[in-house]
Parts: sequence; C-alpha cells; structure tokens
Amino acid sequence: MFNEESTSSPGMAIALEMTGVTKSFGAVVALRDGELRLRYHSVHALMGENGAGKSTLVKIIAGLYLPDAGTLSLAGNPVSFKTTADAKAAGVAVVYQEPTMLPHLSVTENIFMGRLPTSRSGNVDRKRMRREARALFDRLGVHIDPDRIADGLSIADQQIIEIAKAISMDARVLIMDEPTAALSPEEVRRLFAITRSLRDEGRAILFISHRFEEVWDLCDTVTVMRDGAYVSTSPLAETTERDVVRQMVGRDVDSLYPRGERTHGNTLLKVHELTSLGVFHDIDFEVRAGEIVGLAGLVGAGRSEVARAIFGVDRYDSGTVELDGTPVRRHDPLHAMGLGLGFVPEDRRHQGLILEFGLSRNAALAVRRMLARLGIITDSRENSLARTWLSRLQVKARALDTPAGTLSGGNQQKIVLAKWLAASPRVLIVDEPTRGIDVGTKAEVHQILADLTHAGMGILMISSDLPEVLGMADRVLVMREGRITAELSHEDADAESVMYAATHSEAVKA
Amino acid sequence: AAGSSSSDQGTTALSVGYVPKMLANPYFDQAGVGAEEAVKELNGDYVAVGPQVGAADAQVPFINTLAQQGRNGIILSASDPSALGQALTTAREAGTKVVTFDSDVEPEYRDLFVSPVPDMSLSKAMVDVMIEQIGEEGKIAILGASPNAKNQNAWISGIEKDIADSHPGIEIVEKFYGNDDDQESFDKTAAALQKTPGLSGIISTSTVGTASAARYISSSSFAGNVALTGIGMPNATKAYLEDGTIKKFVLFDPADMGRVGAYAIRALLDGDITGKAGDTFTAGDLGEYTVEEGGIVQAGEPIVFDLENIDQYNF
Amino acid sequence: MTEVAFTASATSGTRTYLTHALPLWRRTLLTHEAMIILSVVVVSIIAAASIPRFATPLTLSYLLLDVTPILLCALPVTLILVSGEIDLSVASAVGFSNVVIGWLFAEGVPIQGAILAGVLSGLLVGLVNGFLVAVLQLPSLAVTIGTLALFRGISIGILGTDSITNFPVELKSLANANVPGTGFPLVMFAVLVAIVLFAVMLHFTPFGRSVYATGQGIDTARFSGVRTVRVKFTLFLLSGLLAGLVGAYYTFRYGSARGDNAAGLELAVIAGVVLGGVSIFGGRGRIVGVVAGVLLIGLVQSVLRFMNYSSDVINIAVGGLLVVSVAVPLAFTAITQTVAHARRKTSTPMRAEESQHRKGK
Amino acid sequence: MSAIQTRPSQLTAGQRFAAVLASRESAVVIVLALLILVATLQNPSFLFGPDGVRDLLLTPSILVPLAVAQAVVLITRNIDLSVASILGLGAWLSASTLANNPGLPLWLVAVGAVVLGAVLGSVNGVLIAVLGAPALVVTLGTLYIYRGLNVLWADGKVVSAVNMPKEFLEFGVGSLLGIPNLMIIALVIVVAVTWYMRSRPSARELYAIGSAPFAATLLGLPSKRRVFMALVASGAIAGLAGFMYAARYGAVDSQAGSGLELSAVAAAVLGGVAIFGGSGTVWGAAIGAVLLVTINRALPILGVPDFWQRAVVGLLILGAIVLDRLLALRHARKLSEIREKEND
Ligand SMILES: Nc1ncnc2c1ncn2[C@@H]1O[C@H](COP(=O)(O)OP(=O)(O)OP(=O)(O)O)[C@@H](O)[C@H]1O
Ligand SMILES: Nc1ncnc2c1ncn2[C@@H]1O[C@H](COP(=O)(O)OP(=O)(O)OP(=O)(O)O)[C@@H](O)[C@H]1O
Ligand SMILES: [Mg+2]
Ligand SMILES: [Mg+2]
Repeated sequence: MFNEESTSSPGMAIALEMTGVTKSFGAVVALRDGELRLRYHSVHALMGENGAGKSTLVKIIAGLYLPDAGTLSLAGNPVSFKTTADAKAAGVAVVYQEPTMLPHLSVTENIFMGRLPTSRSGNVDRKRMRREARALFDRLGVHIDPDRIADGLSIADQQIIEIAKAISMDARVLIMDEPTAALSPEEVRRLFAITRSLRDEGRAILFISHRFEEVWDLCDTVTVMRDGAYVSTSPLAETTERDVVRQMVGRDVDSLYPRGERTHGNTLLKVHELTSLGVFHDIDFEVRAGEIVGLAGLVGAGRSEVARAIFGVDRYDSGTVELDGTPVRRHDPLHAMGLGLGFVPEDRRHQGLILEFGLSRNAALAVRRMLARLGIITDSRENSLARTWLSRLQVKARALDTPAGTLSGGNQQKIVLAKWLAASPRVLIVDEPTRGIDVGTKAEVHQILADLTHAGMGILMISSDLPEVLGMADRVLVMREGRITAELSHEDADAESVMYAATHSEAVKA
Repeated sequence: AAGSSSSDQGTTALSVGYVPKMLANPYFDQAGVGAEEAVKELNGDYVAVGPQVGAADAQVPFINTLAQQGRNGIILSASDPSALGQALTTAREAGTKVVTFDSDVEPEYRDLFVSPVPDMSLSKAMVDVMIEQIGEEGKIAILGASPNAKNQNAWISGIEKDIADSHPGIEIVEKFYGNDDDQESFDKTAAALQKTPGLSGIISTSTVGTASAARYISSSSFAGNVALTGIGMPNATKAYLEDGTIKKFVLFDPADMGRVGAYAIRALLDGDITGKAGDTFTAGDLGEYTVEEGGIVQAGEPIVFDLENIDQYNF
Repeated sequence: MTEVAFTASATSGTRTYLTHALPLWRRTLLTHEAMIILSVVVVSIIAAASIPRFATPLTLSYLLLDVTPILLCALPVTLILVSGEIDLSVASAVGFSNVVIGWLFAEGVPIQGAILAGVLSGLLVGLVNGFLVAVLQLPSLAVTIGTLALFRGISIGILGTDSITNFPVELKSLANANVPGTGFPLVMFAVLVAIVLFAVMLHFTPFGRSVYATGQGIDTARFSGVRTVRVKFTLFLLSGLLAGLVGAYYTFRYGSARGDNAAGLELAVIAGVVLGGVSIFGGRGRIVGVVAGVLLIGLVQSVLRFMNYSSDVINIAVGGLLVVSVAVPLAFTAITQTVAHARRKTSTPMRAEESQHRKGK
Repeated sequence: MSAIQTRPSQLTAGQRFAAVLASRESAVVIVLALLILVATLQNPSFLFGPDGVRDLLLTPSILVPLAVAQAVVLITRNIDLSVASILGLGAWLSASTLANNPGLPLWLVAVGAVVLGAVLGSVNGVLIAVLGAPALVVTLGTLYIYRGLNVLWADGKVVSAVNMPKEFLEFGVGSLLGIPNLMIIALVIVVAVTWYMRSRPSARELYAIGSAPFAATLLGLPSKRRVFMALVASGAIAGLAGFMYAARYGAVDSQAGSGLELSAVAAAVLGGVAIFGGSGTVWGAAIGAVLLVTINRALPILGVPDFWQRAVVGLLILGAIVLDRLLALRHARKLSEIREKEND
C-alpha cells in the first residue's frame, strides 16, 4: 500500500475518492478493489492495459454502473449515484471512451441535451445555445457547424463534441476516457491548453490515455491499474515510464512474445493498390506462408478498414486481393473464406460472436456449411467440433451451450479464434487479437499465433499494442491516415521508428 | 295450415342460430328482433352470433360452431354467395336447416331464401320516388352498400332496368359504394357530388348510406339542389325527412324476414315443406307464404315512408 | 492447413465440457414454448370436459381448417422475425394471389394456369419486399405497410366489385375434404409437411443458423460469411411463395375470389407468431412454439364461440393473450430483481445494457 | 485535421432555398399543391365548387390528429397501433354521452374523451415504458382489447344523428371564417404539438431518446417517463379525435375508425417521420395525413377509378421511403467525396 501523505501534494483538497470498488459482469470481474483519489487543481492520469478496468471505473463514477461493493465520496461526502443524471447533478462530467452521439440532433443539441438552456418562458433558447456552442468551439479552436446534425461526423469531430459537452458542464470533476485517441496533434495541443486552464481554475481532472508522452506532458499524478485491480498511485515527478510499464504489465514485456525460427514460404496473400475513397489508399503488401505481418498505426489510421475490405465485409473502390494467386471477389466474405481466408475482427462482442448463441453454435458458425451432411446440421456435430477446439485453446467454460456473452473477455477471444481455426484458413487476419484480455491469456494467444505460423499459416496482425507488434511480427507495416507510410523488418522496427511513421506522412519505406 | 298441425306432434325442439352479416347494425338487429320473437313463439332456443365487420370468410367459423352445437336451424344473411358453401353444406348434412334472408347464397347451399320484397318492386319503388321529385329528366347517381352482395346487385340492376325501360330521360352517371359504413358513405358522397356537377339526385341502396349521404347533403351547398332517396331505416332517416333533405324513402320491415325465416325453419324441420316451388307454410300472424321458383319466399311489400307515416315505425 | 501442435494445450491437460449447462427437464419444460403447449393442452381438456359437444372430430376439423391459412403464413413470417425483420404484407399477398387466380379463371385461363399465376403473384409480393428490405435496406415495418396497401389496392383494383365464384367443384371439395371417417382435413398433410420443412430449415440447416445469426448480430453474421442480404431476400421470397399458395388454398376453401379476401389476416399471423415466443427484435423463437401459438389462438376462439361469445370478447381474449405473453415474463423479471435488490440493500446488478439497446418497435 | 464540415453560414441564398425545398415536409407540400392543382384543372369544382375548400379542409381533420399522435410516438422509437381503437372509444363515449345527456356542454364531453384516451394511453405506457415490453406487440394487443371493449360497451347499438343534439352535429360540420371547426381543432393540435416538439426541452429529449436510446441513458435523460408521456399524449389526442369523429359523421357504432391506425403510421412515414425514431416533424406527419386523404378524393377526379386508390396510396408510401434512402445515399457519397478532396 502506498503512503498517502508522501505521494500527494499537500494542500490540495480531495475532490473525489473511491475505495474498494468492485464490479463484475457475470463471470468477468472488470474491477476489484478499485481505488482512486482525485484532488482539485490537479490532472490525474489513469493508466493500465486494455481491459484493466479503467472505463469500468469511469462508468461507476458516472453513475452508469452500480458497483457491487465499495464506496465513493465527493468532496468528503459519501455519494451513491443511481443514474447518470445523479452524477451530473453532483458536478461530475464525463467524456466516454466511445462517443455517444444523438445522430439525428444538431451538434448544439448534442452538447446541451439533458440541460438545454431555456429562456424565461421555459422554451429552448436556441440563440443562447448556439452562442455558447460557438464560444466553446472557438475555445477549442475547431470549426464545426453548430447547426449541422451529428450524423456523419468523423470520430474526431464526435470526440471534440464530447469534450465540448463535458467542458460546458462547468463541472468540478472532469473525467476524460481516452479523449485523444482520435485527435490530431494540433487538436491534442489545444485540448491540453484548455485542460490546464481548467486545472488552474481549480477543477479535478482524470485523464486516461495509452500515450505516455501525453501523460507526462499533462498530468501530475498517475494511478496504475492491472487486471481490474488497483496497483499504485504516484506523483509523476517521482516515477518513470519504465516503472509504470512494469506496473501495468506485471512482468518483463519481452518474455511475452514467443518467436522461434521461422521459415517463410511462398506468397499467400497479395494486396495490390487497394483503395476505398476517403478511407484508405493504394494499399500494397504481401503475406507469406509462415509469416506474421504486423500492421501498426494510431487508432483511426484505417487498419481495420483495410482488413475488412480484404475479407470482403466492406466494399472498396479499386485494387485487387489475391489469395495464393486466385483473385478474391469483392464484397463476398464467403468467397474469401472458401479460398482460405480467416478474420478475427476487432470488436469481438459485435463482430466476432453472437452473444446469445451457445459456445458450440459460435464455434461452428463459420464452418456451418462444411459441417452439414446432406444439408442437415445437428447439434452433436457442432458440439464435437467445439469440444475439439475449445479444449485445444483451453477455454474456461462449463458447458457447450453457455451463451458466449457470459464468458470473460479472454475466453470470448478464444472462442472467436476457435471459430476461425475450425475453418482451417491458410491466411488469418487478426485485428487487435489481445485487446482487453488478461496478461496470461495474452501470452497464450501469442503462443497460438506462433504455433500457427509454424504450421505454415500466414498471419496479418493488426494491433495498437506496440510491444505486441514489435515482439510478434516478422515485418511491420505502419499506416497513417489511410496510407502505408513504412514497412520495417523485425530488426529495424522499434517503438521510435513505428511511432514516427504513424505520425508523419513522409516516412521512409524501408 | 299444415305447419300449425304438426308443430305439436312432439318433434324436436327448435334451436336457431341467427347470423347477420355483421352485429351492431340496426337493420340486422331489427331482423333479429323478428326472428327472436318467432322462435320464442315456437318455444325454441335462439342465439345471435356473428362477426363485427362483414367479410367473406368471417361468418364461416360462426356457422361451423352453430352446426357443432347441434342447432337445427340457421337464419343467415350471407356476406358472400359462395364462401360459406362448405360450412353450410356440412351443417345441412348434420341436419341443420338453413334459411337465408336479405342476402342469399348460391341456391344449392341453403333450403330457402327469404327475400324482403320482390327485388324489382323495391327497385321500382325507389325509382318512382325519385321521379316524383326530379321529374323525367336528369342525371342521377347510385350509392350502393357492398359491391359484392347479391341483393345489392339485384336492386341496382333493377333500378337500371326500370330506368332503361320506362324513364328514358334519366341517366345514371355514377355508381359508388359506401360499404355500409358511415364514414365511407359520407366521404364518397362528398367526392361524387364534386366529381359530377349537375347531378339531380342520388338513389342509395344502402340504408347506412342514405343517412350518411343525407347528412352530407344537408350540411353542404347541395342542400335543396340534389334529391336523395333510396332505402333507409326509419329512425336513422327521420331527421332528414324533417329537415327536408329527403322527401320520401323506401323500405320494408326487416323483422318480417326474421319471422318468416323462423317459421320456415320449423316447417322445414317438420317436413311440411322441402323448399321446392309451390310449397306453402304459415308464419304465425303474418299468414300464409308460398315458395317461389328457386326456393324464394317474399316476406313483404315495400313501404314508402314520409312525414305522414314515419311515426308508426320504430326501428 | 496441416495439424497444429499447440504448445499452450500441451502444458495443461485436456479439458472436458458438458453438453448442456442445465438438465433436460429444465431446458424443455421451463420454456415459453412449453408454456404455450401446456396452455393448448389445458384449454382443450377443460373445454372438452365442460362444454357439451365440443369434443368431436368436427371441432378438430374446423379448428384445423380455420388455422391453416394463418399457420402457413406464420411459418415464413417466423423466420422473418427471427432474422430481425417483419412482414405485415402477408395478408395482402394472400389476397393478391386469390384475386389473380379468380380473375384469370374468369378470363378463361385454365385453372392450373391460374393457380400457377396466383402463386407467382404471391412470389412477386415477396420479391418487392425482399428488394426493398434486403437490397435497399429500408425498414421492413414501413416497407410492408406500403406493400400491404399496394397489393391490397391492386387486388381491389383488378376485381372491382366482382366476386368470382364458379370454381371447379372437385378443387373446392378437395380443399375442404377430411381423411375419410376422421376430423382430419386432407390439407393438414400439406400443412404438416410445411411445418416439418420449415422446422428443419430453421433448426437443422446452415441456412437456419444464418437466419438466427442475422437476427441476433447482423455484423457478426456478416463477419462469419453469412450473406445477410441474400438471407433476408430469400425469407421474403419464401413468405411470398407461401402466401401465394395460401391464396390458392383460400380460393378453393371458400370458393370465392374477391378484393377484400383475407384482409386483416396479418394481425392474426403476427399475433400467433409472437404468442409462440418469437421475439419481435429478432434472433429468438422456434417453429414448435409458433405452431402452438397459432393453435392456442384458434382454440381459444373456437371455445369462446362455442360458449356463444361473439367476436368482441374473442378479440379481447386474443389481445389479452398477446399482452400477457410479453408482459408477464417482464413483470416477473422486474419483481425478482426488486426482491434481489431489497435483499442486497446497497447494491444491485447493473440494469441490462442490452435491453436499452434493444428497445424499439 | 480531416473533419468534414458543411457550413450553412457560407451557403448562398439559393443553396439555402434548395435545402428547404429538399426537406421532406416541403416535398409533401409541393406534391399536395400539384395534386390539388391538377385535380382542379381537371374539374374546377374540386377547389372552386361550392364546398371545394371546405371539404378539402374538413376531410383530413380526423386523420391529422391521429398522425400527429403517431409521430410523437414514432419519434421516441416506439409505435402505437392502438390509436384507432382509442379513437373508437372516444367517439363512442362522446356520442353516447351526448345522446343520453343532450344538455351537456360540448367542451366537457371533449375533455371526457381526452381523459379516456389518456387513461388508455397510460395502459400502453405502463407496459411499454415501465415494463419494457415491445411497443408493436403491446399496442397490437391493446388494438384488439380496446376495440373489443368498445363493442361490449356499445352492445350492438348505434348512436345516429337523430339521437345527438343538433348543436353537436352543427358543430361537426360548421365552420368559423370559412375554416371548418374540426379543422380548427386539428390545426390547434398541430400547431401546439409542433411548437412543443420544437421548443420545449422535454420534447427535444423525446428526439434524443428515439435517436439513440443508449446515449440518452448515458446523458441521464428520464427515458421511461418521457416515453410514458408520449404514449399518454398519443392516447389523449386519439381520444379527442374520437370526439371529432362523432361530431363529423354524426353516427357512431362500435367500429368507428377501425383500420385508421395503419393510415396514421403511413401518414407519418409519408411526412418524413423515421420509423426508427429520432427524426421527423409533427407538422410533416400532419401534412402527410392531408396528402393521404386528399389523394383519395382527387384520384376519382383524375380518372383513377375508386378501386385503385389504395394501390396508389401504397405506391406513395413506398416511393417516400425509397426516396429517403436515395437521398441519404447521395448525401453519404457527397460526404466521402468531400473527405477525399480534403485528404489530397
Ligand atoms: N458491459 C460489460 N459486460 C461484460 N463485460 C464487460 C462489460 N464492460 C466491460 N467488460 C469487461 O470488463 C473488463 C474491463 O473493461 P474496461 O472497458 O473497463 O477496460 P479498459 O481498461 O477501459 O480497457 P481499454 O483500454 O481497452 O479501454 C474487460 O474484460 C471487459 O471485457
Ligand atoms: N416543427 C418542428 N418540430 C420538431 N422539431 C423541429 C421542428 N422544426 C425544427 N425542428 C428541429 O429544431 C432544430 C433547430 O431548428 P431550426 O434551425 O428551425 O430552429 P432555429 O432557427 O434555430 O430557431 P430560433 O431561431 O427560433 O431559435 C433542428 O434540430 C430541427 O430538426
Ligand atoms: Mg476503456
Ligand atoms: Mg481498428
């Protein structure tokens, strides 16, 4: 346990305090003994791997989730938020990780919904609302038409509106869950300037980000979480990036990534000048048998979009995809699957699994046609297939008809992997394969991927987890704003070169 | 004469189901009153069942149920001439006598049809009342009830025939249907009057339509310019006699059909008649009836209502 | 792909999995479907015991004949609801097929040709729905309200005030015939075949799996190689095809073709399907439940008619069944949650996020 | 930054005008105007006949309030199929009360119909908003139940013009300054609800709830209460429409208004109300209702036989939603083109 007096700047009153907060979703314990202490006049960072429970903690403070146990107090008074309205009323403003726009309403109404300004007669005061929205945008230095409807806004603009919304609430406690994930450096700079001025006004701010430089730039204190549990809180001045990483991951990072000697065979997947207007451009690369190709870049760089286009879920405008010399039809995943392509998508809950289906139905979904005999598919055939793959991947579950949605994140991810391994693909695209899964499972997944390459599979791995890409990939492609800006060999790829290519358009193709 | 002698010979008790095209319709309610009275006079058991709205197949389940309940008579006004065929056949095979009234089915599906009045005499009566008002010259429209009902079509073609035969100066320029629905008849009348300027009169073969059309006309600028007549329910139409929208209208007493229907069932059960032409039976106070060609019995004669006699009727 | 040696699995021993988490009786008896089937049985027994003349072959025959059109339409509509869409135009498709048959027959087309054209007409309705819903991805509720009006309008337009009735007697008696000496209508063999076909299709084929996947998670379905557009299109075609066949059956069952035939049948179909446990939000429901749901409605109607109730009471009963079938489970959950909350006093589980998302029509 | 922005402040007057024309409501107004124009050219009495204008205004006066009620519910991503049955009960309450108590003030009866409608709507509200049952199923059920209750209550009777006080009947067909009384009521409803939906914070929350229910929860909006109130309002308006129905047609039986629920949904969809919530305006739904009803009256004049009218209505509904989709697709393509330009 850390010593409170030694790690916090004395003289700053506590704005929000959370102790012993626990939250589980069915079998998944998202947060155990969560702890947090925010002070006025301070920007507090919250760090932790994907799935560490940061957002869950935020949602409890926001009143969206009711905690299973633990206490929360604001300015020393115990509170218990039943709804998000309660938290708002108590002076807590939240920027959620995923923007939550009202697509049919105007930008202005999105900012003020729930507390629309009214004139004396009780009508919505549109003029005032618009004026205030303009003022907010000026302050943030962005140009979004306050009268346009929210539908069709880019993720970046949505994020800015979320920030404007939170700022406009004039809250004493401001919580921002990865607000910068989609922003450009210039926008980030402005956001930081505003955040600092809010801090100087005396507000307590919680800032969540996976980017170390941002945290060191903006914050004064950092709390680290791991596997849903509180690890430590320390003033940033007294800690280093290395310490934080060690606390986040819990062990030596390098030992995670098994890389035996790999021999690369012939080219399996060949993507040529793939373009989807406004999304990505002239994407060119190959994946060979027995090779892991990493695709790195910031969130929003268009990596998942490329993968989806290759697999055929999304349309594209021009270019070709070939698998082992055979052209893959546009916009036809079934055809791609027939040729031996598999795809573990990034959003396992909405793209990978049917949450209400049992495990065996999920595992058999991609191979349903092959499982059928004379057109008839039976539970027993699905079950025997599922038994094989679930036990190979060591899925922790009791019964085969357990709804997939009730498994823990890591086990859900394994079901998605099982589903695709059952289809015996030659090339497997994995998009954020270890997002939100615990350290142990993460190592297991990496081991599985390594084993697959040894058996001759080609793997295209998209990951926002830089150490993972660097550790696993034989070659690293870096994307920025829809274009490949660098191709680095395993030896040349390091954090610096990848991040440089991810943020600069004129990167060298190595 | 034959009927009354055999009714006390200990034959099976009368058990009649009355099935109108739709419930909650004053016309059919009045017919039901007659049927119920007659069944009671014959010491029988009476039940009125049916759908809320007229549709071809909606009556089928009710007829089936009556047959299953073992009722020995059904008095029916059919929404469709053939859709009930199978149900009626099955019922009759089980011994149920089927008498239709007001709107017939194909003859092979029933024992007898009680027509309110001879079709032609009703059509003639309507045309005569109209001629009285507009003279032998002019354009008229016809407002019908449902386009598929046999009696409607019979009356309308009767009107057309009478006009063609005896009133060459009259031209029927428009036919429209209100489906025995207040709202529809009202709106369609409005549309028809606008569509065909210079109309001298409307003959409505729908009792509901007559009142609705009167209501539209009386509140519009057509009041006094367009003559309206046809068949109508005395209670519902009285107000328009009083305000002058309608001078005279025609009908018969629907209760007579019900009464005759009930007595016919008794006679059929007793074997006094079989439904062939020339058979005769007595319907209580109404007197003796003779079955015409095609198994048809005429229950009465048209009544012309005007301000003088309207107060004698209450239905 | 060659066999992969899994290092991970080599380290820890093989796992075993139960096939089912719950024992058989709980999986089969504590379901919505079982409740509906039980209701059918209980109502039949009570009615047979307490209503004179109810328990006859004739009752069965009439009940089955009455539910046949509803049941046949309910089968594809079940699949459509499972896939997350809705079809309100079935009754208009039935009517359209009925009118086309009557019209062509009256125009002198041989009856076989007329029937074929009628079935194709039903298929045409499905084609239009499928194109608008699956291909253009328009909301099926709005689309099928539109096609409901359109094809009913065309039917009324074609026949106008006419009613075609002179259909061949053999076909009419075939449509109404029973297996000799029983109360079992011949047409029920066709219905049974259809039920089995649809049950197999939904529960035992890859296509059925695709239908469920489409309704429960259309994105996951697409990411799993389900051609969701094709699936939905096929379902609407099937619905049109069955409606076309029902239109032909209807023609001979009632020996009549007219513009307003089968109007309003769509509500009876939806009512039966929903009562049978199919979720209006897609992804849930089974054919056995739907068959039971349709039978339950037919049975309740038949019993009430037998007791000389008229259609007002019957409609209240049908509406009540519908409301009760959705409201009671929800009320039950709400009550158990409140009780659980009261027990734990300070903390409750988060109200299901999913239910917020799913809130819709 | 690659944000896409369209700035109306920089649009020319012409572009703004084009944008207004492109809105669904104006499109419907234009179609309506064209329809009246063509029908009048074909047959001048359509508009200039003695009752032309009056009938043009009177005929839609029942469907307009129903469409308004439906729009409010649709905007919250729900649906109310029971409106026509509620109308029926409101009509029967009004007609039978006035028949039995001819001296009663009309406004009192109207209030009674509104209260009855609100009570029936609140039953829907409890089941849908509070329990969370699907609106389509619940209101399909109450459609049957309410109509059945109506039949039981009416007990096979009909209240016809003769039974009703003269004053009521005259009110039903009378007009003020050339505008039929009933249309005045309908207009008051449209104006009031439009004002409310545009101006009051609680109404904007209805849009928010329909637009993204989960986001509305995140924002802390009182979704249950709002949806409940929307259904109560829908019932209340339908009850009032029942009163108007009785005044208009002067004859009420237990089937008054049956089948109008689909017309109400169709009118709202035609007027640009999205069936999945969040968008559309109340006056759009109202104008949709006017178009729907006027088409029915104009088609015979345009030489389309009576029998084909429903088909035309169906085509119109389909046309409206297909058009919506095409416009949305065009919009999306434009956005991606803009994005493309900015990227280069
Ligand atoms: N509604 C939910 N139902 C079930 N499990 C959930 C739910 N929300 C979160 N979880 C699980 O709880 C764990 C913590 O998730 P949380 O979103 O708090 O992580 P995080 O630290 O914010 O990660 P990231 O950096 O990816 O945003 C994860 O395993 C996640 O899958
Ligand atoms: N009749 C209406 N009913 C409901 N919502 C409406 C209506 N008209 C406009 N809205 C909505 O209100 C918002 C703003 O509308 P609009 O731009 O017309 O108002 P405004 O010109 O800003 O008003 P004012 O200048 O009077 O304050 C938009 O989201 C629009 O969809
Ligand atoms: Mg998070
Ligand atoms: Mg991605």
